[in-house]
Amino acid sequence: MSGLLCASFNFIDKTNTIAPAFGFRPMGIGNETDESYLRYASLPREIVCTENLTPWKKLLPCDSKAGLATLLAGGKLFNSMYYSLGLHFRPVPMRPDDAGWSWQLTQTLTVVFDGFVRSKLTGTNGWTLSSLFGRPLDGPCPIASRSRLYVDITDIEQAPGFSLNPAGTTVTEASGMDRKYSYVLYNLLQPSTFAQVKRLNPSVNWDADWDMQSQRPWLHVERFLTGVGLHHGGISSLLHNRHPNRSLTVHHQDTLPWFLRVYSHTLTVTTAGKANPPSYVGYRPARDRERPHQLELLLTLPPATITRVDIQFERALLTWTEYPPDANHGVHICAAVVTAVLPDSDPCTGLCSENSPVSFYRPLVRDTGHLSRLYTQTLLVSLPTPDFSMPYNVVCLTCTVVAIGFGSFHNILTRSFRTRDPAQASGIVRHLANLIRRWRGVPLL
Amino acid sequence: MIPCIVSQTPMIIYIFHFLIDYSELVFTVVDITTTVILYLSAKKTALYLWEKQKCRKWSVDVSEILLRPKSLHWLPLHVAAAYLLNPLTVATCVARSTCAFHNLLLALLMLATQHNSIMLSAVFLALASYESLYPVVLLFPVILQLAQKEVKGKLMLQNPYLLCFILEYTVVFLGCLSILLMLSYSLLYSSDFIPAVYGFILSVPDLTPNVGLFWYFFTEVFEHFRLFFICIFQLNTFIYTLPLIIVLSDHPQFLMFIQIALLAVFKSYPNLGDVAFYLALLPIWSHLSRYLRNSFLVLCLLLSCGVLFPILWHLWVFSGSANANFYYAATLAFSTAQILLISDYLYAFRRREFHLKYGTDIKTQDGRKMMVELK
Amino acid sequence: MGLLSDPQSRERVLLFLIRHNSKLCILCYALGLVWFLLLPLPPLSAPTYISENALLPGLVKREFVGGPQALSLSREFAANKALVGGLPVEWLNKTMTSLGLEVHTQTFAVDLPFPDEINERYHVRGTNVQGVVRARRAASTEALVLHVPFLPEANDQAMGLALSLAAHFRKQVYWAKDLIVLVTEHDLLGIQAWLGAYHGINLTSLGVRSSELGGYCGALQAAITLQLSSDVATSIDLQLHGPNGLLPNLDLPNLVHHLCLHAKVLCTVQELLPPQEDNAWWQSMHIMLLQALGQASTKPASEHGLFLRHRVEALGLKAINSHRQEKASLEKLGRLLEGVFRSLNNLLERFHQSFFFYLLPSLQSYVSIGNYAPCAAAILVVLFLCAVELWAKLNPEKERRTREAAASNPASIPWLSVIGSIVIAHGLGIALYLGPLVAHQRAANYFDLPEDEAVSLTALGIGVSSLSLPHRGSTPQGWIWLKLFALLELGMLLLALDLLNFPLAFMLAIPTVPAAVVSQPSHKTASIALLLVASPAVISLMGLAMKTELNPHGPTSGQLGGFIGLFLRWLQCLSQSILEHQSLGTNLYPLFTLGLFPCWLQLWHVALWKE
Amino acid sequence: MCQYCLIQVCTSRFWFNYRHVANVLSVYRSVKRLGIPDSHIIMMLADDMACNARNPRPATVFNNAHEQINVYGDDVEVDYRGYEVTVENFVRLLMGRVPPNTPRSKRLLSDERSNILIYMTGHGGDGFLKFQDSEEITNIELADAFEQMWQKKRYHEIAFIMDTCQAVSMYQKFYSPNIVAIASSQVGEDSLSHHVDSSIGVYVIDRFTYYLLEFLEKIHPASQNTMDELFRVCPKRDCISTPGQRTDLFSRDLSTVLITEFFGSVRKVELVTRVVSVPSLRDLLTTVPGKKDDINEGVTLSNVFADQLPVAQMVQKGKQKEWHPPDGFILAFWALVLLVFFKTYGMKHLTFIF
Repeated sequence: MSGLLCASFNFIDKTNTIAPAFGFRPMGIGNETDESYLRYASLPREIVCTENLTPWKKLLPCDSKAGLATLLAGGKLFNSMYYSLGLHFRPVPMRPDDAGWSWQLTQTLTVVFDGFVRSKLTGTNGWTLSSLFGRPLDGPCPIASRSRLYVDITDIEQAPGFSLNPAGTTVTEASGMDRKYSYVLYNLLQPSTFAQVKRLNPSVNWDADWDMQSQRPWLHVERFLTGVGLHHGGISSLLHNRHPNRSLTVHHQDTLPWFLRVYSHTLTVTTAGKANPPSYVGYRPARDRERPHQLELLLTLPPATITRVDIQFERALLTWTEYPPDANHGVHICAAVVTAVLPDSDPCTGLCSENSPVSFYRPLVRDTGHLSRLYTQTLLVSLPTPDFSMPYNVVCLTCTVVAIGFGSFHNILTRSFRTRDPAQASGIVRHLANLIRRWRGVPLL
Repeated sequence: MIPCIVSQTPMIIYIFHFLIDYSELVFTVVDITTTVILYLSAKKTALYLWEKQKCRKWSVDVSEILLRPKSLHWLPLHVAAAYLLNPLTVATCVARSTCAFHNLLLALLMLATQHNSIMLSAVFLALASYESLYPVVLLFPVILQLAQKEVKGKLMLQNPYLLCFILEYTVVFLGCLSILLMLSYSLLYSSDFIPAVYGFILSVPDLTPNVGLFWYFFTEVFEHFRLFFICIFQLNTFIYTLPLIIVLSDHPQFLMFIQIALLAVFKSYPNLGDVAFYLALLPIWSHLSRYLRNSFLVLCLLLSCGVLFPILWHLWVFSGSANANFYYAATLAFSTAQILLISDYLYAFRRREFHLKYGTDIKTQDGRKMMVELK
Repeated sequence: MGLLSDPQSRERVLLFLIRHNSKLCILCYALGLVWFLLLPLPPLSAPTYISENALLPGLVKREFVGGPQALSLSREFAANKALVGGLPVEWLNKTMTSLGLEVHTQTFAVDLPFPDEINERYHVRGTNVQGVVRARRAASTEALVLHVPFLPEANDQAMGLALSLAAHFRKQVYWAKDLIVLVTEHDLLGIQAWLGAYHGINLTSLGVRSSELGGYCGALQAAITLQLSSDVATSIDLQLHGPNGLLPNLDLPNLVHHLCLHAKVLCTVQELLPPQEDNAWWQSMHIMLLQALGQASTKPASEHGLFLRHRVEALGLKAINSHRQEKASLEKLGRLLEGVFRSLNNLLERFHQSFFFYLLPSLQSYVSIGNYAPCAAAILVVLFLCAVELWAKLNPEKERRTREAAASNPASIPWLSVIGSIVIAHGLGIALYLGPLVAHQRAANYFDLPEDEAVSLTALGIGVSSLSLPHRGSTPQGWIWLKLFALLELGMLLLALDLLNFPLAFMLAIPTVPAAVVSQPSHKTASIALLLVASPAVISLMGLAMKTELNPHGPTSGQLGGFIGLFLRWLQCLSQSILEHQSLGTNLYPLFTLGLFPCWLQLWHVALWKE
Repeated sequence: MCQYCLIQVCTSRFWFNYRHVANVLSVYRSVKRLGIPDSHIIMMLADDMACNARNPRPATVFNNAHEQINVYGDDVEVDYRGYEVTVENFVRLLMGRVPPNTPRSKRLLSDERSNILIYMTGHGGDGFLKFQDSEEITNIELADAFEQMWQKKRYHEIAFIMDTCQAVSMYQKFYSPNIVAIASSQVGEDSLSHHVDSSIGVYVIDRFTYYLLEFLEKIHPASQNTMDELFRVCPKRDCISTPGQRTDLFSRDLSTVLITEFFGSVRKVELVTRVVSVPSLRDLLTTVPGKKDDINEGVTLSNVFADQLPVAQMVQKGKQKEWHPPDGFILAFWALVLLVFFKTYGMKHLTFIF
């Protein structure tokens, strides 16, 4: 993998890997997969860049020569607010109602563009494919079996002066009781799509006075450090449940490196000032230089509240070879993962709900609602650092002190007391005196 | 070697399992008990010293350096006060360090030894060394102390009684120890705790700053020398035992004191509680003060270290304006001061012994005052 | 070890010390003073340089063009301020949102222990507004703060400039750290509340009730506090020290100074022009003394100070508009700030390369801790020498005494006799520390005074009354023990202070050390005189006087000149320092009452020792 | 086995060392232009400049202020990056003593027929080169590494190019045959950066590399320029430092050695007469279902998806009792305490203790 994707996966080792008991259940079919083989690790420092995108694209049917993949040029993608590459590998049924199964490789790429700045810079409200990706679409990937472009117009439809051209076939899909997604679909494989236009470049526009305040998703998570100084500290997570009248059950999974000495008795979960004990606490303490702390909580978030999860830690001092090259920058703590089954009425874009046509995850959750997995911010913890230029001095000084101890005890224990006439000066003085006396011919001392 | 967050022995953890809810109370009680026990044992020690002084034959004109009943009478009180009112003790109690228990065990050990009860002393010694390994070296002073009462005949290695007594005592001690270990095994049904506790003490994996010499040294030392230096340092902790036994064989009390003090300096995770403990024992030997050489220097050093520790720690960790070296320097000074103190007491003790034998002012033939020096 | 083990040489050294003790003391003391006076001169003060490579100051093209926008925004802000008659929160919310910032507000409430007459406040209610520019491609693990304190009658332009800068920064893609534009009310209290909420801790003894904060941006790396009340500025004054003499890392002021040179904006410190060739010594000394006094007062120089206490490197920029010719427009200042923030953005590790302890004779040169430590050391040595002498004087005593002690009752074990007075001294210290807070209420009602005066008068009362205690020692030599103890305590105190806040330590040491050394029952008058000079009250009074003398603007209007005015201001400062200790955690008052006062009282006892 | 290998190392992290990455990438680009495939290039970048958040032009790295060519390109492959760039990894790479699970792209697959070009840049000193600002490789270590390579027949000829301060000191200790070394600056000299790009706000390239590239731009796979021209690319007036070269270890006469022997690869095409039968894709596919079927016989997977949030289980698991010590222990414990007590003093002596 690390060779394939130019990523430093070889940094994943037992010091940052945990075995979640309930998080990250297998997405594929088959309940019986053994959890004891389940491992989870993440590299918070790793940057995703062109050298990762390139091999990712090479996995596509026709890598970046034709089809949707032609849109994915590094320059534009990495200039966005958020981007994530994904490779998911799982067993799925061959055909529905069929015992046969096969492996499915899903490649996902999520990009969030900054609409605000664009509209500020280009004074217009709206976007075109080329304004986002730098180029329009010309033709599908010939060997693709399904190549479609959806435009989610759920919220924006109501915008005054909303226009989308060229018009595509509109798909509306009711998922859940009160929420209705509507998309505009461009099927690239249909020749009709490219019949009138040479190159497909959908553009969305609306009037300036409409502000893009769409409803915010029900579940929102924030994570931050507390405390000042390099010894004590705390990690707090704020879990907002914005649903007006339905309480959510979420699974909060946290991985903390061993050099943060987390004290599990300091774990507190409070909702609006009142304690809200988690119904399940799975805590596996770390072992120095062997495995990280692992913390799993099952929380119930009352409707329209903010729940706060606090845990305190102390920082340990590492040996000077264990620090990263930029020790004074601090170490990154990987994100906590919050898993929840959200009601379908969750007003997030279709992408994150399994029921949306773009999703390849066929219903994974039996009851109504869809699974959503939130990753919090990574944290930057600054550690107490020794002086890296000191090893020799420290070794010398400490050994000196030990030597002083040893020497003085050696003196006292091995020698014994004698009396001496103070008149006769000691050692070297006497010798000098004798020399002079000999020279003067006076009797020696 | 599996150091975790807690590296206490299963027993103490199990006991805390009950006490954790009212720990403030527990720690205060423990400290007070320790004080009481120290008081009792100091009383006993005073008697012991007094009798010893009576039953020995002194040289002439040593009257001024002899012990006096009055001072001996007030001695236990001083000891108790020195322990209870010592800011270090208070700090330890506030910090709720398990070191308080450790001190309690040591005090009990001393008391038991004073009372010449083999069983109890063995039990407490076992408990102490079960808690933190190092007190094992106290085995010898305890044996010597007990032997003086138990064994008839001179305390020579040729003396068969002595030998078999040593054997007997060691067996009892090891028995207690093994029972303790087995208990903790039956507690967990696993022997993980042995590497977790004693491995943790011996091969210093946790480098969290303390007042000792180990932490910064093993933070900075080069990887390939680590093992070597760990061996050296641990050896250095135990190495003084033999010569001390040889020199102080007929003063087991003092031997024990010196041993405890040395452990407090050279153990791998020292803390202020240990220091407080042996500082509390100093008044017993206040009659040595006459021969202390640089007590004032040591006093100043200890005081300034006491001030510097919190400040440099604050500067390094909280305001971030000083780095680790400052605090490290303070720990160095602190260790040096302690070493000076202990070696001074040892020196003073031997000097006094010498004078007790040969008198205080030794004259030459022509009546000039001879001066005494180590040769 | 040779020295320590060989009895003869030790004797010799000791004898030498005792014989020449007085000379040595004077020598060291003089050495310390002279050294301090020499500090501004070249060999001791090195030219400043930027030691953090990552800052890369002045390489970037400055693109800020929002001058007019800044002006209009500040006008608008002023208008709304007048409209609301306070911090226009809604307006700020609206504007920031329209500029594309992520806005969060925090309401807080503080109750002061007693009404603060100077800023007329008692139960403080306020709101902080915080606008976040999220770094596009960073995971918001670090953040920079641009802090604009809200002042009822000033600082509008700063607000405008900050907002337009934020608008500009919002469009840029090169941010690696989030940028927080922070507007706080009630100067230090507001920022205290915000920082406390952000870090989830409270460093003061006062309970601050504040609402849940949103929009966390990870570790704060640096903060700039902006004060600007005019459309143009002639110079920028750097305000360095925070509470308790904390200083930002030297790289930060250097950076700003460097960029000012780059942008041809005059940059000053302590509001004094950089020293010219002629009598450079006095001018740099002047600057240095002002800084020292500022640090010694343990009062933060501006609102940025509290960041420093939360381990965030911070600097206060105060734009000054005087009668000089070359003026800098808002746009120019904006570009300057843009440069500063881009440099801070380049920073990868936290500030750790350069010095945290230093004195600035001017912005071009600095005195590092290594160079000023000797004065502190020299003066501490005086105390040590004196103590050694006493010890030596005591030693022959001690043996005789132990013999007696054995004979007579234990109470006359020498050092037991003085414990009484030691305990009394410290007890009085504590009383002086707690008294004003406990008793001011009653005193105010009884004498019907304004409460803060009541506070300071109570303190004064307790202090003075404590002088009239019985100074009766049972033993003739007791005073030596007492003095020894006092000397050691004073030494430890000064040692500690030297590390925490050198200027304060030095200013305390200069008067107290000679007093401490001299004070003896044998020559009473001299010691009493010196002790009076060295009494905490007089020291602080002198400090205040010095400050007003050196103040570049001269005594500000509305203050009475002369001694009466000074005294009244001193009373004010007394109550202020108690208040600040309570609300901001500055430690001048506890230091004086719990540390210095007991020492001084013991010395006082020594001086008036009677058989 | 590659005939032409290329190792490029940039050893300095932090944003303000942008220029070092630019150096490496521009050399990388020009040699790729001369036909060395990515699989033969091993690139070590100590820090990510292109996607560094401080970079105003994301996913691009430019080597001059006019920003014509993005040397980062769209298909760059970085083999060692970030914290992976350590002295140990570098030396292991040279000697081929990599851990067995190392992917091919991170190995130096060379033999005694391959010419290796090594280009290093970073912050150097007299006799060492800093890696990551935290550790150094000394010239002696480097020389020994080359010697081992020679002994293990891992190269035919090496061209070693170094652009650091005091770079000459790095090759002075070499003693293995067939090495030609070029360095940007003499001992005691700094090798300076060329110019600033004020819109990015950093120095974008070092002088020596800048002129080296100017020279390489003129080269094309068939051009006949020889190595000795390489020594003249950067006279003292251009790069303020004086470049040094070392040829005594090199057996051939440099004026006869083509640049392209190191900087390019001319592939020799070999014609075969016999017909090679490649199994068609369809055959491969048809084999798959068979395999799939016996999988199905082997494991029978219930055709349902796992419950993603097994709340019930978790709650039930959360309810389990807390740990309790075995009763045997408690009994033994108290029994022992009592025993010890009565063994030493029976009831009658209770007073004796106090």
